[in-house]
Amino acid sequence: MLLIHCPYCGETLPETEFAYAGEAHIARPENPSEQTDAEWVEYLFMRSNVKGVHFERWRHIHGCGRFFNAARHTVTDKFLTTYKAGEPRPDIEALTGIKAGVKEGEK
Amino acid sequence: MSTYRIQGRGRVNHSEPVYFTFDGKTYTGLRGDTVASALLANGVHLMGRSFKYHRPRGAVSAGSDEPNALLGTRRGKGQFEPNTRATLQEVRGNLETTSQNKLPSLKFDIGAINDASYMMFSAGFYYKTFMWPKSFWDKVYEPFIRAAAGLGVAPSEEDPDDYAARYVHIDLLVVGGGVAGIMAALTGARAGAKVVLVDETAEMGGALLSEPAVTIGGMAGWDWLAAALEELESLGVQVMTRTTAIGYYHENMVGLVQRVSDHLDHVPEGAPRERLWRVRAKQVVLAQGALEKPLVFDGNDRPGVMLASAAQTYLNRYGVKVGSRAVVVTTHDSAWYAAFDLAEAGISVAAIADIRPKIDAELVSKARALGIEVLPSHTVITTRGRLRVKSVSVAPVSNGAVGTSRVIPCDVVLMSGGWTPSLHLFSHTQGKLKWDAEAQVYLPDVKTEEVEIAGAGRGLWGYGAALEDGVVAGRTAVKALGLRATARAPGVGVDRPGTGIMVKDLPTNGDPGKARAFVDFQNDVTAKDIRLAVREGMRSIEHVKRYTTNGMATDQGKMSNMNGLMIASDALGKAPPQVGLTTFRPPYTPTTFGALANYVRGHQFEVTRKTAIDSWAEENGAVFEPVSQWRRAWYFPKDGEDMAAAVARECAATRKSVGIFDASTLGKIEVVGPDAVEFMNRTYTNPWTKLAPGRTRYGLLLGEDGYIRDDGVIGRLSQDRFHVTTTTGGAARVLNMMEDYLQTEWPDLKVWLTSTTEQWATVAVNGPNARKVLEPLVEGLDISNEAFPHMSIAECTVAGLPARLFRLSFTGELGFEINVPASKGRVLWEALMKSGAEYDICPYGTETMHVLRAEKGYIIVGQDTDGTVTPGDAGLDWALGKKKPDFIGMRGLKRPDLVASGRRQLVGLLTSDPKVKLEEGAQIVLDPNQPKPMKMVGWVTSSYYSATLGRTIAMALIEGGFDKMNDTVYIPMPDKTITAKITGTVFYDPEGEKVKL
Amino acid sequence: MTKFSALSLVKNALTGHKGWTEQWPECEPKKEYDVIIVGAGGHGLGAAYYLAKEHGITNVAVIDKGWLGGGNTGRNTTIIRSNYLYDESARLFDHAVDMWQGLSQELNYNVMYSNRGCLMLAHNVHDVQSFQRHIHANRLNGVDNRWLTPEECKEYCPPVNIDKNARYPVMGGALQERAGTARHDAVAWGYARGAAARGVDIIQNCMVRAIRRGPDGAVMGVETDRGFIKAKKVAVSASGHNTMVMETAGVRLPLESMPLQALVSEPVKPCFPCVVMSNAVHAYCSQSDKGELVIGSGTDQYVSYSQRGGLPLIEHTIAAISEVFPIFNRMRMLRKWGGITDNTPDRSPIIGKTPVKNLYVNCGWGTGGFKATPGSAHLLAYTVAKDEPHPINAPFSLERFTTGRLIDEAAAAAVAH
Amino acid sequence: MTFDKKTAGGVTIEELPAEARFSLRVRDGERAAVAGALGLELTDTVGVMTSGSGRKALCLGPDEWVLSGAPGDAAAITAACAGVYDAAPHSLVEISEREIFIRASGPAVEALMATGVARDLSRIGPGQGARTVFDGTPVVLVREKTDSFRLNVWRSFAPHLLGHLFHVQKELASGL
Repeated sequence: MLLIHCPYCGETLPETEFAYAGEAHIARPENPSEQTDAEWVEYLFMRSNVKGVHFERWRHIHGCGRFFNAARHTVTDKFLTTYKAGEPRPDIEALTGIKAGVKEGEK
Repeated sequence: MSTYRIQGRGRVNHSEPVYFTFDGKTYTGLRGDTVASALLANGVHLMGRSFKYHRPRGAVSAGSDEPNALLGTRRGKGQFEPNTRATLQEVRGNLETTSQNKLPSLKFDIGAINDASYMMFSAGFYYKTFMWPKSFWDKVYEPFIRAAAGLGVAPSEEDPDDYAARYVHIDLLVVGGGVAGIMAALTGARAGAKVVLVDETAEMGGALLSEPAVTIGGMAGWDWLAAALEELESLGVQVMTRTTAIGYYHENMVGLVQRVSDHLDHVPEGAPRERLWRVRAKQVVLAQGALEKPLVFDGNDRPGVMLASAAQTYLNRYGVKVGSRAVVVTTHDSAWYAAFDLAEAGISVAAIADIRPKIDAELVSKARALGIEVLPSHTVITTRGRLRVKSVSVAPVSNGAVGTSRVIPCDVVLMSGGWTPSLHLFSHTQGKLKWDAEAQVYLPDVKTEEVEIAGAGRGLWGYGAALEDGVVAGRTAVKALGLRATARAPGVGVDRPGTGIMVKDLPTNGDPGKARAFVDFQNDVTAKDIRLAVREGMRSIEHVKRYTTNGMATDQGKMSNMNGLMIASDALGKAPPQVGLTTFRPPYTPTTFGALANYVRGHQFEVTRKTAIDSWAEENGAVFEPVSQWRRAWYFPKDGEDMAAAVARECAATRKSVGIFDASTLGKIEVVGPDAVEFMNRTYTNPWTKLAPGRTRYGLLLGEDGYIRDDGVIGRLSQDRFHVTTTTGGAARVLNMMEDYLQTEWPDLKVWLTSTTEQWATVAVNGPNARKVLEPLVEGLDISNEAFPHMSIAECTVAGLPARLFRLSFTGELGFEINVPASKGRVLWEALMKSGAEYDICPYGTETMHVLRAEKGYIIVGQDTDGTVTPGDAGLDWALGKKKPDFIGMRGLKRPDLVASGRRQLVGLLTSDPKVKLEEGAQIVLDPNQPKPMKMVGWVTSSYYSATLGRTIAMALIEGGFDKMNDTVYIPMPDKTITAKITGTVFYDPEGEKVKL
Repeated sequence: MTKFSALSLVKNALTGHKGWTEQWPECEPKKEYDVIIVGAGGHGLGAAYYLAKEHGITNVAVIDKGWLGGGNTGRNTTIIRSNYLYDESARLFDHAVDMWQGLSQELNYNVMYSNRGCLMLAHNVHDVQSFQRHIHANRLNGVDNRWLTPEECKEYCPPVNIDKNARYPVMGGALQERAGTARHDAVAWGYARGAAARGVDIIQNCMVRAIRRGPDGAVMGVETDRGFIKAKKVAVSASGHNTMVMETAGVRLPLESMPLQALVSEPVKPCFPCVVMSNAVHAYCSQSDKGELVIGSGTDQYVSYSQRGGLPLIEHTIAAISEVFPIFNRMRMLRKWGGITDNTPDRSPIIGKTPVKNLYVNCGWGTGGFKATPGSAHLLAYTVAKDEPHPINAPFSLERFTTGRLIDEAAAAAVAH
Repeated sequence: MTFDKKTAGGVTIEELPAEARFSLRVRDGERAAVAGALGLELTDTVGVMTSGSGRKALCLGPDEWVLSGAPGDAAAITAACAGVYDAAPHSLVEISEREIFIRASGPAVEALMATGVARDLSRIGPGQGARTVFDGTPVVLVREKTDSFRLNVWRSFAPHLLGHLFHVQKELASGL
């Protein structure tokens, strides 16, 4: 069971209180009607599915109820950081020395 | 009676005999015995049969790594379990044990015919045969293989025992109650840390329990142990015996299973059998010691051949002599010490055969002093004996050449192939191991969790080293906790660490192709099988394992993995790390399902949600159906009515006069704030701006892909407040989706969402007399058609209760839905029943609700839609706010396939024969005479007998259905083809006059 | 290649099994291949086998970063069935089930395909409606699947609890008798042996780092940790790594990779005659020929390549097994493992061409890839050889996500009113 | 009462009387005005409870409080908030009926709670609380005293939760 730090509650809590909510920083287009089919499929379905540092959303569904963002390494499952919704993507390399989105086999 | 028990010796209670049965015969053990030690004390070595060859087997070990001595155990009705390790299960009253995998008896097993034809059953033999003729696999070969496989028999009765679970949060968890673990726990506890210490056996002490001669801190080892345990207790350490650390999970969470009551003669009322502990420790010390390896030689599996350390444990911990005349075969000093202990206890030790040419002179002289023949540079050729070893053949080895063998009579053979650090839990963390080429062992390397390894687990041998290392590990953990450690390791006397070498299968002067040199005892994998697998191209240990099944037995490779690896490396001519190491996966030892399920059983398996009116329904004979987490009244049969009769009566009563229905399970969400209407506009397809307070509207919710997700009637209570209803199953999902958009996409909107599903009990009253029933109970509101028209909402008082009153209809009749505080749901219901008595008010369930709505063509999301249906498909285009700039799903609806022609559209179906009811889910074709696979154009989503119409009705999704009105379609059934005509979906009151009464 | 037969087994037994030879040789990569398949699982090895056997393309390499069959091929619960709802899915999986029937003989390798039947339990009215819909559609598609009453379910699989007062009462079940299980590793080994015998190079422990494209955008070959290998065509079939590999060719995929846990009990004598699936309770169980209960668990909820898995999911899975089969409560869990499943938005696979010329992909099988192995391999080989999809896999294109023509088995089954 | 008080195994499980309860949602900028109208402080520290004017407010989220008062106080609370709504928009929704209130107390209460709550309960001090899950059931729990917890659970989940609590009570009473 993962331990997840909720940036709103300020507590590190068991995974059972949280629900995963997909990749982060995929903003809904301002004017969906103006989107081409190709653009819309990008928004709807295409995902980076990173093997490495993954930016993703969680909801503290059985806690404060807030959606927030996290950077987590998908090979170790370790959280590098969590941050509030709407905040910019943190510089993971500066934070941890790990390059975000690093492909397997690279250093 | 017992000739193998040494009076007064060991840690068993010699004054407390315990009686148990084995294969129907009663045996006497002592309190503190395991079943294995008690049987050995009675001279019983033969305890089971092997998996493939049904070879007779006895206990090889004295611990959880035991592959052979697995028994069925039973306490009482429903309390049978297979494959219990005799080496771990303590004797108790009310214990029946039975041997396994034998037919008809343990001593005479006809399955052993496999053993005689063993050359056929080489590694991977089943991949190469049993293919002809093809039909034989299912009918002949597979049943044969299956019947031969398996060990014990599965339980056949429901388990009456309870199981428990706990979460626990601590500073330091120490796994392993040997001296290293105890010292680590002491170090932590003395520094003020909150510590838990666990060990899988019945007693703390680990190997020390098998070596009473050791002195620690100037005391006898066992006295030091008692003092240490006392100190741990006084420092508040939770010391847990009979507790196995089964798995090491993310973020220092360790799963423990405590065997709470299997050792007790009588179990107190309410006590669990086992308890799962989910420990979250800031620091973990793994002090799990090392496992002794067997040696691999022909006949190394006969009853009486066992690990040297096991014999030492049976002697010193349980006071049991494992035989009268022993031969020791070894590559490690530790077996010499075991031999000395046995010899000093009066067991004849005929010889020690050691593969090493050079042996420590002190060992040799001590052996000779004890009258033991010393055979350096000796290998084992074979053993003899059918149900018990009778002799062992040994031969000298010189420069790889094996000389002439000689036979030494004996009744036990003690073997030691050296020691493997126990790193299973460390491996669960995906910590990396490194190969120590000198010691020929894997040791812990890169850590991924807050963990320390102490003692033999990292290749340190001897009590002095283990105690020192326990302190080191404890100090590291204590420091990481921000505390100060003060503990120091005590001095040790009579320490016998010893050294040894690791070998592959032992050299032999016989034909190695015929050797029955077992690597995995339980799965009957021999050295020859592993070499064959390599010859056939299996170059990784993972392939070798899967091809031979080495290491896949219930000991999880504890006995076999390292020997298998050494032999495979030898066969490949590669160093072990190039061949790999099978990943250890949880659990450490097999774990009872009950402990994992713990409280989540029977009716506690999952919540059954009931409404405030459920009790009334139950008292009045309702039949219930499960709907998501809820149970809902399905129908209310009267005097022997079946479902069809009850539903027909409920429908007729409602259409004719008035019916009453518990709608409390519908999801309710209160949407409040200055931007509430804007939020509604963006989420639901419909336009909301012009909906006046006091009015309601049917709302439709899509996914971003344009498909229908949910629906419900939504009322505007005031400018800034909406009462949203959702489907029963959709309540949580819809709220989560709304929160997602609100928090993530539209954080600027000043609006908040609150679930009020359980704030309100909801009762629907429908039928031409609905108003007459309700009116007398309403205060503060005129509910006449003029003052309170269809699709209105208001707050008022009903039956003296504060209420939110909807005027709406899901039946096509005049209808009201009354929401009152949840705890008063039954009060309202009974008031309405009373008020409705003069109109023969009829309670109805979900089935009647379904029929009535289907007569009106109202859809049920999830029944008439399936996640691939657009509003257009469902005939709900009118619910789209076409002038709105956007709503969830608006863009998705414009994708090519969603606007293409030929989409399946929701229509009505009337069978040619009005008595024939279509099956829901039945498929529709245009040409019933085509061959299979048929071209299906749609399917029946809803189908009922309509008492109102005196015939059956159905709804269906049919390709281009809107343009096929009055066309005939066909529904091929297994026995006949049904014809039906496509119609509109509104079968009753198409003008919609009834709701406007 | 030594032909496997009862006779060859006896002959070898008499000579101490010294006559058996390598089932596939160890290969160093050549400079150039006609086709490179990335991923030596059952699907990839099988595709190589069919390329050689049915399309005469033998200059083929199957490259894997680890050992062959070391991915999901060896990490599943070996369930094989084809009782899918949509015509497209039913055809796809039934194509595979047809091929399973004779696969042992085809490969001269006993993959132990066992027609023991798959029983899907219905626990509420919605389940009943949904399964009836499957049964009717399957019948008209020529796929066997029939309805059993609760009592018939119990007769077919005695450990099932049909107590009407259970939290999840059994209201009936859908039985596909042609469904069953197979020995997963043997499938990879059998295809590897068959492909190698036809000249295919199987290159293990060689990581494909990137797909190289030429100036015209078409595929040129693959960059590996043993250097560049030229190829006329490249097919990617590397579950758990597809996103990364395809991204190097500039192709984005609608995938999320999640760990799926599975486990086995200790082995016991035969007590469980078929496969049982209970979607409502999340219990999936069969018994292996070795006697272990093979139990499917769920996927963790988050993207992960760790294969580690947590305890709560295992607790939930075991609780579900004890709910549907209460007599197993005193059995023990022996071993659990995890595989990485690639999940598409509609939970159906993608097999076909990509926007890049001569690059093909086979991915997105979620938890259902093993059952499709021979069919998927066969169709992928066809698609690569002909540079166009077979009619059976044509609907499973990457474009369907743009057009909206999804094949959504999950949506059709999951929604409860 | 929906269930009877029971003491065994070192814990007492009892139902608490009804109270007026509201879900209050308000943003930072408007919080002070609403707090003023209600006559208590509204902290923005999740898990902390404040009280004033006979009312209590437990902060459940950054803009969410559960507000409780005497049963007769509901109308006054509604009116107080309505009075400042235009100036300080917020959401006040009555949820008095949504939950059942259970108290578990006694020397063994931590063991009881540890059978269902995955959180480290030592981090919730007396007077603090949180929304969490108890053995799969969503609850709001408040630690009233060192050895006393209050569990607020949605009405339809209460029998399930109580089934668990009473079962564990028997387990605790067995002494094992």
